[in-house]
Amino acid sequence: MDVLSQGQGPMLSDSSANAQREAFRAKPRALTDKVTTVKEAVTRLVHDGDYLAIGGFGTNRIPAAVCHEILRQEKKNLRFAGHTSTFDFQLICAGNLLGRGPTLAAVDAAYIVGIEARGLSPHARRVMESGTITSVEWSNYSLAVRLHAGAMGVPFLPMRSMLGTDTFRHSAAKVISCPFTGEKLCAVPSLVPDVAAIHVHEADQFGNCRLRGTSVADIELSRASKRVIITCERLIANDEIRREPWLTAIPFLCVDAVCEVPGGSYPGNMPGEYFSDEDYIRQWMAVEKDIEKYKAFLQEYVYGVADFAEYLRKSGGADRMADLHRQELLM
Amino acid sequence: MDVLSQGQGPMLSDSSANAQREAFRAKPRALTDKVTTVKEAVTRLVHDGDYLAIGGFGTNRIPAAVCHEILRQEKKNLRFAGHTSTFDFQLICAGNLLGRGPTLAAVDAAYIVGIEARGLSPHARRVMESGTITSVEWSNYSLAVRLHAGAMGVPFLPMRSMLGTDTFRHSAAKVISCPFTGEKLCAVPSLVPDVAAIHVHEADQFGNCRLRGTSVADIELSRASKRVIITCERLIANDEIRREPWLTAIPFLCVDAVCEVPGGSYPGNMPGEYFSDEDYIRQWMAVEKDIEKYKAFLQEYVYGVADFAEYLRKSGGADRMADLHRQELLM
Amino acid sequence: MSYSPIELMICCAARELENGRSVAVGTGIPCAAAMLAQKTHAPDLVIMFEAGGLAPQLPTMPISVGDSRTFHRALMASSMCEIMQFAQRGQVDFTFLGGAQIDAYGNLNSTVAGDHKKPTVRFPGSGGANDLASLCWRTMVVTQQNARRFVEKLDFLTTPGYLTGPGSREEAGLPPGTGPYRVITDLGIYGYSSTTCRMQLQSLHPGVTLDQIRAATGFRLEIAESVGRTEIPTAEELRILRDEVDPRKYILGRGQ
Amino acid sequence: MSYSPIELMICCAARELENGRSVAVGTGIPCAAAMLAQKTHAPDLVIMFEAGGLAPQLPTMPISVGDSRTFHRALMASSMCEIMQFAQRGQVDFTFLGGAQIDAYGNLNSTVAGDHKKPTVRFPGSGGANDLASLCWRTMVVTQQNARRFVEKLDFLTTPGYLTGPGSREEAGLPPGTGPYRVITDLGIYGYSSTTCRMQLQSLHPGVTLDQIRAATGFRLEIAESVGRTEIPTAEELRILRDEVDPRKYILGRGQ
Repeated sequence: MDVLSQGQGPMLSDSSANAQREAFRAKPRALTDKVTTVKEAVTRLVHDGDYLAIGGFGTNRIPAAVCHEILRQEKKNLRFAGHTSTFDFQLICAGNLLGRGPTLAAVDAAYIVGIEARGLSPHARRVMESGTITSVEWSNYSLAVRLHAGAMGVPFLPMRSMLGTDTFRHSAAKVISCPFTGEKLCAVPSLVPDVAAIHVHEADQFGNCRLRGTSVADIELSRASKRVIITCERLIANDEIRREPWLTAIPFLCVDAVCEVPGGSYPGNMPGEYFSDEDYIRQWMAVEKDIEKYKAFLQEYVYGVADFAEYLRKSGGADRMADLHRQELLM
Repeated sequence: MDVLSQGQGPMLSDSSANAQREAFRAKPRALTDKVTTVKEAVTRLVHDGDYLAIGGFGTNRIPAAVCHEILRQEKKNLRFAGHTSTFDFQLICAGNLLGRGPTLAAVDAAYIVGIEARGLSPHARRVMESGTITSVEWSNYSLAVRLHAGAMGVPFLPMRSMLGTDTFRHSAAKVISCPFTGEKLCAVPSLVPDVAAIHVHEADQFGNCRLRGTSVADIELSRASKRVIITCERLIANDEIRREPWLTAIPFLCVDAVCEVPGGSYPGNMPGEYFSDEDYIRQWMAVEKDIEKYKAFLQEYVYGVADFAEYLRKSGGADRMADLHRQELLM
Repeated sequence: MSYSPIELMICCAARELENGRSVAVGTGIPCAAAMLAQKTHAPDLVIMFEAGGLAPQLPTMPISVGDSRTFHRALMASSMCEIMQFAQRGQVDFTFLGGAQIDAYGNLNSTVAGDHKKPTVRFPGSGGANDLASLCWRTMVVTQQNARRFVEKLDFLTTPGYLTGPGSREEAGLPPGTGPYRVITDLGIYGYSSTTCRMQLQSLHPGVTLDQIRAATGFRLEIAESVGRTEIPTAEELRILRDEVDPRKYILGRGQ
Repeated sequence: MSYSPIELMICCAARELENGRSVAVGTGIPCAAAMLAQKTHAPDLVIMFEAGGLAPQLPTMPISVGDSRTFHRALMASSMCEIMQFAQRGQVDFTFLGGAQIDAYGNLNSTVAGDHKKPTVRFPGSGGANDLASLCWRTMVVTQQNARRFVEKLDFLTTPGYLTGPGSREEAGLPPGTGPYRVITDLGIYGYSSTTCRMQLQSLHPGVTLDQIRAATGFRLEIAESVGRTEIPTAEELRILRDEVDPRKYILGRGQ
């Protein structure tokens, strides 16, 4: 097909639809109990060099426990989908330049380093300004469309942004013209992550999931990824899923592991459950400024704890969560 | 863009994304009360020569009242999206070869004429075998993908079926190769209907809609269409929509008219409300066999009644609906 | 224990479905076969309907591919795009199709008899058949067999089988590794030759002769090295079929 | 009644928003402006957030574009694709953006300072900015103005304004009729020349001189025929802003 122009950024993943079909052909179909620990799920499903994608929206409905476990297990040289990625990217970056990992090797960057209005993460800046990370530029929607292509099982999709900018020139997108109307379009390749982690409100033991609030790009992400780790606020009975099947947001066929992690989005917001812990996020950004202080902080709260539950206890525990619950409910 | 081969069927609608943008720019944004009668909605929103699409799945969650009103108002020369179209297509065909209309001029045909396992509609056959209708062939998924392109606001999307068949040769699709992987793909043009009618369970006065059960292609259809008529089993308060906004399937921005039509899918099935009236559907197919009998039948039940409520009363009324409700609940 | 031709076809179809696989079905015989398979050797068979129903607990035979039964106590009531995307991604193993005509390569016609512009019979068209036969890994056809249906040349190629033979699906751009797998009729069970991609007789139903088969086939039929005899339905299969799958004889009644 | 520069910028931004239109906003000043507009002249303004929130009744200022406030009592809590598709179809009238650098054509840099491979500062990147500036009808920028921010040449063109001038958006393939509309700073209000597509001063804030403006602009600035004086915030605007929109001074506090 006629390509009018193309970005000079490298492709960080394979967009072959036929190769994707072979990978998805092997995904199990049966209703098997997928409940496990985050530790076991990350050991089994996240490998050095994998392409990783994280669900939610940076400080909202994020699978923080999986990010912590990836650091604890010192996974190496991951490629990362930097889609609406704020605190989650900050966590992944903690595995670089601090004597471990490197956890991060390359990033498809739509939104990284920034923590929205809160400012830039000092350590994420350090990592991205070190010249050690391959960065390919995209926009939030173009990465969502790339995941949508993966969800559809097609190798590319057309869209209408990115055109005419350095964002395009530093991406791996191409300009094509519509075979029907001649309109110029930005063609983006499918994104099929090796592994995705998504935090939801409720899941049954087979991986059928429900969520409340915005889904961001998690519907597309859950379909597009070769392996999917679900963390949930609470497990529910399969019967509850069957009672109103139109509420299922992610079906069991997409899911490889289900981990019950109450408070699993902390310090991020979980709709209807708890608001984001803004004081804590500020403190984290402050401690990042000094590398030695940050190392010690990570040692105490991430590397030095057994699991996310212990981390939550050390970070304010039940009282803190109760307060964030009141904040969430505007009380 | 390089086209490897293309179907010989005509395009029944315009796929220009820029033209679509101009049409959608003019769609109202404000929260205005859109509650009206089916008669007024069809008078205002369905015009001779329009491209029409009907939601639901043939005998399930169909906006039957809108189809009846289109016949009563003797709309002419409509182009039609024959997507999973069974009893709804049968209704539209009643406007052809019977001394009125012709209602139908051309059809993008994925599934028409058949009433699934029940057999073929005698009159729909008559119409489609008369040589008076332009028929362009598609598959159910390719029409859904065309609506999805319209919903996305792009002029085409790639997919992997239709290839190598007469269905493709009698379509308006084109074969392209992926600009990233070289894989051959079927490119289908966006479908942007002039007007769509969709039946849902609940809608508020502004057109925010909820539905239960499968959505078929109605999410895509509601976004892709220039004008949308909603019929609903019952109106609900806007406050109820705001209580759980993640349940909204179709938002007010897509909707031009809201009509409360209890039993509005009859004789089709409405999930959780009433099952399909199989005896009635069989009778309809039987009476179609004889043109004169069919004319008289339509005169009595469609042209001769004021609205859908009168039609329901004449067709068994409350007792029939109560029985179908019990069937739906497997009682 | 006596059985009808339709009961035999349903049992043969059910036996082809493997446990822990997914199948996209329509109403009628395919759905009955999937239900029977679930209640016998394939309890973990995942049933999908193109209208959006995923893994329902079917309380009765659905009448429409989109009716309430197709998502009764399902794990998801989704959309056509959702189900077709599962197929396009490679997560649907089997599908069942029918048609007015089938040729030696398993291509199907469900669009017209005669000329497309002014057909002698207008059939429904592809529906989801072209998509499912293009995207699912293995396509099975269940149909009555006679020379008007098993033809040398289709009036219209609605749905792809092996098209014109070896390599032609891949040449057309269809996903590699997909294609026709079985044809189950009232006379026998067929596969496809790995070398020619033509339909190949694998098993004769009880009492059926090769001459009967040839008389009911409008194209040159290949015959497998060793043609077997179809196992008749077991008493258990018939009991489940009659008492649990289709007690109202919605499907089983048709043969009579 | 005294007011802060931020309060003035919010009021100016709010006044640009028309009733019965839709606007895609982020957190901070744009969100405050949209809330103020709703509570004054534009009750029917439809607010959208790229994470999926559609038409919420904002109880407080959201902190994140994806937090619970962005779909509090909303009409739909959808997805990024849903919101961006509204924009791509042409149903989003306004959007508000910021950036580390802006040039005369309204192009924005929010990706890097210095070289992309080894930047002196790595900023977040496009986020949804490139998409919204490409797809919404009118793009507005609200930012502090100084010569380091208003530059002749961007280090990186993250988000499209008028690119290189008249016709270049269309030439690139961006939807016709879209593009930069207003820039609102702490010094003045700017539009764009219909002939050159370059930024054009339209209104000076109270007490600001043309020399101050020029000193704070790194590119040749066009000046409208008749440059106006910005209306100061009314007591009513300030009351609503302080008491209803941002009582916690989450935004209003920043200036101090």
